[in-house]
Amino acid sequence: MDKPSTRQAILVYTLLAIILIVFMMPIYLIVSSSVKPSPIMFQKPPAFIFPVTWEHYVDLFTMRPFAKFIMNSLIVALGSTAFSVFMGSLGAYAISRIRHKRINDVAFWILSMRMFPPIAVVVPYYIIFKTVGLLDTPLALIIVYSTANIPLTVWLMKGFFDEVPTALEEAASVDGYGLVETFWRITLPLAAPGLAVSAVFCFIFSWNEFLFALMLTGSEAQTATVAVMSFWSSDAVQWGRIMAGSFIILIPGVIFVLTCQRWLVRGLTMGSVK
Amino acid sequence: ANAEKQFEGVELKMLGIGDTSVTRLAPIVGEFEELTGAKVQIDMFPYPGLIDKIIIEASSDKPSYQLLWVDSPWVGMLGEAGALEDLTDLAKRDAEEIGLKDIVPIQLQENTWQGRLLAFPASGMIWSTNYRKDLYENADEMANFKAKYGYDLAAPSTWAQYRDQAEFFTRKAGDTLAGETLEKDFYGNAQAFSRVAGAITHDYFPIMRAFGGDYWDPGTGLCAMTGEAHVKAAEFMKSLVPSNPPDYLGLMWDLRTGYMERGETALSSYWSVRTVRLTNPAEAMVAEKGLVVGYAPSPTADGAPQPTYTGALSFGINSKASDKEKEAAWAFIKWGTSEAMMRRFAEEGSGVSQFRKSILSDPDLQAKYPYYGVLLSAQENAKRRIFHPFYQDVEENFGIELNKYMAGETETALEALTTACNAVNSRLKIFPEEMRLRWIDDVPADVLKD
Amino acid sequence: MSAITLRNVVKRYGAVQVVHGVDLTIDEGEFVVLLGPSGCGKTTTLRMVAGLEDVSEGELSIGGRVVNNLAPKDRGVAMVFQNYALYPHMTVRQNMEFALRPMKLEKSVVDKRIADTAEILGLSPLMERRPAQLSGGQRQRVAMGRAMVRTPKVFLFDEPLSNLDAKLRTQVRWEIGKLHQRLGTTVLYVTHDQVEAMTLADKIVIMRDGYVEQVGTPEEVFAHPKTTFVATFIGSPAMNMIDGRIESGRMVAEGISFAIPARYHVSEGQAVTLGIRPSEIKIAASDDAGALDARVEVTEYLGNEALLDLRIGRHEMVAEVPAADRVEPGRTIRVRFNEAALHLFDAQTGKTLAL
Amino acid sequence: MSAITLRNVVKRYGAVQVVHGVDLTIDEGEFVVLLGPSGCGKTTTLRMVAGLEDVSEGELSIGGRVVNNLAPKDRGVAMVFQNYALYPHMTVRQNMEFALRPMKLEKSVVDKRIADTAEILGLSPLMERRPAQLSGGQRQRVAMGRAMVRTPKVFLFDEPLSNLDAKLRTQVRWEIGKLHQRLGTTVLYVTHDQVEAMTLADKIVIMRDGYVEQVGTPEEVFAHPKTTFVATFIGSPAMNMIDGRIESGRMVAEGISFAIPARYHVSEGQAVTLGIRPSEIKIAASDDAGALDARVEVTEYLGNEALLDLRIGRHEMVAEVPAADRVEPGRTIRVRFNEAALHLFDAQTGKTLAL
Amino acid sequence: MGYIQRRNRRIFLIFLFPVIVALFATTIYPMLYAGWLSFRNYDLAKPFIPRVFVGWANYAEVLSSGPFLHALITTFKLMAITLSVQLVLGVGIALLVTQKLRGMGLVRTLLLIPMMISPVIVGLVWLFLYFPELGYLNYFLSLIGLGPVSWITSTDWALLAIAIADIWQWTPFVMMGTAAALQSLSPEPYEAARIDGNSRWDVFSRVTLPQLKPVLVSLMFLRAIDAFKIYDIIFVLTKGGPADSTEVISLYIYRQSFTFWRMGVGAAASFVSLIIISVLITLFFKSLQRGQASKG
Ligand SMILES: Nc1ncnc2c1ncn2[C@@H]1O[C@H](COP(=O)(O)OP(=O)(O)OP(=O)(O)O)[C@@H](O)[C@H]1O
Ligand SMILES: Nc1ncnc2c1ncn2[C@@H]1O[C@H](COP(=O)(O)OP(=O)(O)OP(=O)(O)O)[C@@H](O)[C@H]1O
Ligand SMILES: [Mg+2]
Ligand SMILES: [Mg+2]
Repeated sequence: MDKPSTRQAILVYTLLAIILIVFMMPIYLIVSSSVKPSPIMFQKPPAFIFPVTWEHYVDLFTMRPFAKFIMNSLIVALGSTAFSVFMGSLGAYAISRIRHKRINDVAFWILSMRMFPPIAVVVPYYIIFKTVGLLDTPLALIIVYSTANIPLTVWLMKGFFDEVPTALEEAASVDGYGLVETFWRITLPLAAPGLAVSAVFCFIFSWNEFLFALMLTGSEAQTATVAVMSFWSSDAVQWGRIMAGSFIILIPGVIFVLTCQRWLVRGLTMGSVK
Repeated sequence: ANAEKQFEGVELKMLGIGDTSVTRLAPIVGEFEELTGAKVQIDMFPYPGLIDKIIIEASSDKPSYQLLWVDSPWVGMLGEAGALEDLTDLAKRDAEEIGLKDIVPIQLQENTWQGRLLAFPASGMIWSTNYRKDLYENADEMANFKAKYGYDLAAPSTWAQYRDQAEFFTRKAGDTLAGETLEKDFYGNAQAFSRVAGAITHDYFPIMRAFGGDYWDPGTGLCAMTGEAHVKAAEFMKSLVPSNPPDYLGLMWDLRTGYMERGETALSSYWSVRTVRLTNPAEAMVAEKGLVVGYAPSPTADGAPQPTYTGALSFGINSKASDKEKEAAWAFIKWGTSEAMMRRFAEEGSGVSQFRKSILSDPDLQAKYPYYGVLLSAQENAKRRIFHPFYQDVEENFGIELNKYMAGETETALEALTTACNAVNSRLKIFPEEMRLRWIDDVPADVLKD
Repeated sequence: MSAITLRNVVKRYGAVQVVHGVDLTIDEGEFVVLLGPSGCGKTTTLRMVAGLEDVSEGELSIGGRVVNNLAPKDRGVAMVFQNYALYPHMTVRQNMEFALRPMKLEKSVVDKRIADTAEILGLSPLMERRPAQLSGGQRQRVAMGRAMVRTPKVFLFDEPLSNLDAKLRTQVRWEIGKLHQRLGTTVLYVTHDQVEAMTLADKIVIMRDGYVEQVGTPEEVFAHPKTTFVATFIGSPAMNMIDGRIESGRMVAEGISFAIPARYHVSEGQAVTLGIRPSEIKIAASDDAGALDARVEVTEYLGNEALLDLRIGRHEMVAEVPAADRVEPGRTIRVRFNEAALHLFDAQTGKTLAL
Repeated sequence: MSAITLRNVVKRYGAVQVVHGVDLTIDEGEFVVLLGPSGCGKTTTLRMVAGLEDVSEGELSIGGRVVNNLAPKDRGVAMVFQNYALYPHMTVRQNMEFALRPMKLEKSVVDKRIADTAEILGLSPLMERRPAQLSGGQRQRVAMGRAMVRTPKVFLFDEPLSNLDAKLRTQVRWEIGKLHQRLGTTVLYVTHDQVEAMTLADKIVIMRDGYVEQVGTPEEVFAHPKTTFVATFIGSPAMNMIDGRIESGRMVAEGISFAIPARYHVSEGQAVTLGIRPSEIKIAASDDAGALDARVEVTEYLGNEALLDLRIGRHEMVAEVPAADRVEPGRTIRVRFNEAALHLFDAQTGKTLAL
Repeated sequence: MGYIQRRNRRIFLIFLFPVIVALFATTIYPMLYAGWLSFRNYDLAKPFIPRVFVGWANYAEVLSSGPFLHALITTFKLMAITLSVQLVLGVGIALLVTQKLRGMGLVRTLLLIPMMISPVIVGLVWLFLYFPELGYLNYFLSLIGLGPVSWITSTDWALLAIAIADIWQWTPFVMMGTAAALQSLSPEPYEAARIDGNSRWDVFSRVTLPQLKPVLVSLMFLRAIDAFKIYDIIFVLTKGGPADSTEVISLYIYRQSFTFWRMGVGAAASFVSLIIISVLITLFFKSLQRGQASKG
């Protein structure tokens, strides 16, 4: 794939400009609506220059303990990410290394945990968490999200582990290292891009999830997504506040994209080529 | 002061919504704690999914929430499930304090199940008609209307008039309206035809009731909405389609009220919880533009006064809460719905939808909120809404079937109504008739008896 | 105590047997090279010694102790892998340190050992680089360094040079040789490159299809190959082979006949294979009576030498001659085989007929 | 019409100049090898000929036509890439077919061409395999086949053998040679392996750091290197080099002195470098008066030959001797340099002093 | 037992076993509960209804019910649209952003943002755009003389509107994976094709695409699993309407379980859909892989 000629470059840039406009328009909408006064929210033609108001953000934080909800989201997302990436890596490593005819069945079973419609298990989870007193705690969400995140991590990480040459592990074992130490000091560090990719996906999923967060939390562990949605009431949708909240919720994702783009891109193919 | 803090140490949590009935209260619960020592925490959730949470909460033995926000039609379901504490005795005991007599009676009836008061109104609703008074008083329009329909243009008192006027005011961009050329289409009316959360049924049921229909067969307790009146009502509703905005199939409550709030429709009937917005320039452009909105009771079939259609957004107490918590919760409800509090909300600004006679009839407030008069008078003769344990089945099935009918996917109204009724009946039939009959019996509220 | 003994060692993968009862003794301090074509089982054998593969049958001992079920880390061996297996996320120093950690030595001892090894291998200026920042030869040396710091009793090498280019290969080969001389450790070295085998080995083990074909010093396997396989495998260009038959005490192949050197035992009429190395085919004077006519088909100039593709009667052979003596393709010359350097094998079994 | 001419061709990447004004003429049908160490600009030069890189300066013509601005597909060249560049998801046949598609030939013609090429390269039984199912040598042949089916005027090869093991390399080298003889196509061939260069080339172009160092036949560059670079680059083991000075008409280096062959032009007191190939250092009789004392430091047995690391006075040198004549390390022998084969270079410029 | 065999066993015990236990522990109760529910007449909202064992009745109802089949078909329709468009668009954009031009890194980064947004918020944003009358989308369309389109309020458009939102969110995922794969392709075959003179289309369809196939299959695999469960976007945008035009499996299950409170029917539908998706996905991808293997 060689360097395009000027004419091709112009074509590429034009197409990309169109694509960017289309793909970024909703994002722009979130940002602009979050600082637009309510009465002109839907004004047409849309005002590109308007008196910027911070009232939606102020409302967001004064009408709800939004800061606390963000913290909850963070705790839940980080907790589930850490647990899932840890567990998922272990499982993926085993599936990558064990040579056994049933290992694919195990892998499929793990993956199928992600295929079950979440709606069907909301009530059982509610009951069990209520029974053990975990309802409305971040731990409940961490557990539930992990059941979806672990399979994803296993799927992604397996590809990465497949790429780590076994010779390195063998070298370590000849040098005097046991199984766990070899995994911890050699294999895992080398699959670091995979960890990053898995972590990003787990985080994003946990951070964004709505259904379980709605059902399994109250004021204590409510997450930011639910809080934002709560501006959708029986008689009105508070667009300004929703957009302000959406923008805040968007930030970690964007930070991740900006910082991990390279790893994400690399990780995804490595993981999925297999 | 110490003696007053009788609920010191009690913690109450309310499973609530992010709605005016709650949001005005949430920031000032500290005042209640000041008074009583009870800590109150209101969790606000989106309306979609809230009932799911309440049911799940109600189905578990150890409550997480002592206070439940209740949309009045849920009362039957929650009541039959035993989820809500009977407030009758408490209300009777504190009748004086809460000004029981001051509350529009239908609002109390609205919150009863089998005569028991299960929730206390925090926002009282009525279905009423809003119209562009400035258009109705425009000389040209009046003359044209008279010429075309043979009677004077005024807020519709019958559905037939409603349709005439809707049809009359439906204009295309470029047409003239009240002497001005329209830049965009103008709609005669804006009705919600969306199936989401049964919105279409909220528009259909008042019409159906006005046409003389009823939900249930009084003999069997089964769904009876396949009669002539029901079909006519559905057909009538469909006849409004041409004067509705083109997106009628997806018009949810807020979208529909939006047309009125922006002054883009001549007529729109809806719940009074949003009527208040028409008086607030910050929320509704119609007020900002200086257009005048008129308020009228919902039309009837024959123009004679007829029972209208009510609703309430209320607070209930989880029946599984401890006695102490229940007492505290009751104290909170009293505090949060007291006349003083409601007046405070009304004076503060847009306020919640009021349900106290003293407030609705207050001349100062009536001046501020011109629709108070209609709200008050309409409720005097009102009849409560559907309150059945299978309320959600009705709303959902009819929502979908009517929506399909309006979309043209179902040929006839009868077919749509029959499908919906059958779906409801298939679930009801397994119950003994005696039980079904009890469910449809609107026993007068105990608290209203002396 | 670092002699290695394999007694009837067998390796099976499922139903497939890839190493068939290998018997081998490696003395302490010996440099043994496992040589053989691709897929013959060299790596498998080495990995069994390292403990990276289980021994299916037979007995493997190191320093007199049976190690069949011992974990690799407990065998006291160090291994240099084909593609180095350096830890890419660690610097050179960390790679070496990592190999020493399990020994739980004092920091000062660790540092000294690493410094010494780095010095020997000329790695001192590279200690803070990562493998990706090193050239192939440098990586090779790091891999050796990582094995050396542990001062193991046994060194195992699996084709350590196969990824290097020719020049580097020569250089690193020298270093390995010198290192062995200096440390005197037992070495088991796998390769399929015979130059490496010849220059490094005290003893060469030639394997073929999971069997040991011949064990001997480089001179032995070069000068006295026990089988046609060894004969053609060792030496480049490969030994010329001619099928023939013993007739009246001479070896006769279509159009050619030779006297049989005394060291061979043949019987009349036996089908034999005759082998002659290209360098033992000499250009003869045109009037040499005992010489043969050979037509030069292709000439390859190599600088010092040249290779001539010859057609002698119906046989195609290669001769290696000094570059100065090379002739144009198409010409016919006379050549003479150095009869003292002839090899004779049984045509059926491929075994040497030497006594 | 497939001669290639480079006239003062320059290649710059941004500010960095990697090819500095190369002048080169390749006659029709000639086999020219670009030889040089890694990074010297061989690939860059080749790619400019192919049209895969723009020429920064100078003129490039093929068959008399300036092609500087011609697209690769219009140059009538075919290229065999270092790692073959086969389409991994296509069978051998599809790989060839794909190369022919742009010609829009009739199906029958395509089939015939492919069958013929496959026949020549011995690929016929492999036509339905994919690259992953082929050995290195087979892949190599497919890559050539893909180039050949197009019957190009010019063949370009970029280190086509560098991924092969020694044995295969020899074999494929032969095939390339034969192929060239058969087709008579112009070939430009890049390598850093001198054996390939020596055996294949009609003409060798030795490059260094983006400059052409010498152009000549294999014999010329081996026997008459124009610079010390060429002298040490060609030949293995490398030529021994000694720094010295001209004193009284002789070349003197610490402890050694030689007469200067007549073909060199020197001036008194000039600093010179003397070169002698390892094979030109011969073991002399112990009573040979003109010989030098040499201590054998290391001996490497190679089968036919052996390499001796010698210390002669303060000089370290390598000698290549017949294996039979090898001596144990540690012994001191006497050696004699073949004075006729001495090379003399100016110590400053590194240029030969030959007239 | 040899050391390596022991080691294998230890890998299982130390690495796989805890994961299996953890997943089992966290899912077994909900799964069993859902399984138990699926054989029961269980109305969560109406405890007075006897919660009796009904055998396979719930499954029978699900499998014979028009709405379920309708939802299944709608789900597949939606999957077909979204997956195919995401594939085409994702690959197309990937081809653009992997050109060797300035600023491509930034473009790639920007294009990834939609993927990071919560699906409910994606729903909200698109609701904002699709709004009848209010929405900006129709306004923009009117600028170029199109529309208005009743995006989420007409049975003709609603499913497409859902699809567009989903495509907007997940095309970046396909784009990202494809771009990475493109960059890892070795450049030589392309140079060979340039010398041979193959046309761009030839090179793309016969060289690039086949090599991308494994990656694309894998990306589509992940997408298919999630697309089958699509819920949030529809929950926000249309709740299954208008009429039943966007009623997918998840919404059917939701309605059964949380509107009609027929938890048993909802659970049965969940298991039916789990079986359908896992069978279909395995069959589809196995056949793809087999296709590849048989050629290989
Ligand atoms: N895990 C395995 N399962 C089945 N057969 C195997 C396995 N590993 C190796 N083999 C087979 O065992 C034989 C010997 O393999 P080994 O790796 O020891 O060869 P080698 O002599 O090292 O070859 P090379 O020079 O190519 O490295 C080969 O035929 C190989 O195919
Ligand atoms: N795109 C580029 N940008 C900058 N420098 C480059 C580029 N490509 C090659 N070079 C430099 O140009 C010089 C010549 O490179 P070239 O690939 O022609 O070497 P080569 O002789 O083929 O070497 P090798 O034997 O390693 O293949 C090298 O120093 C290399 O670093
Ligand atoms: Mg091997
Ligand atoms: Mg190169």
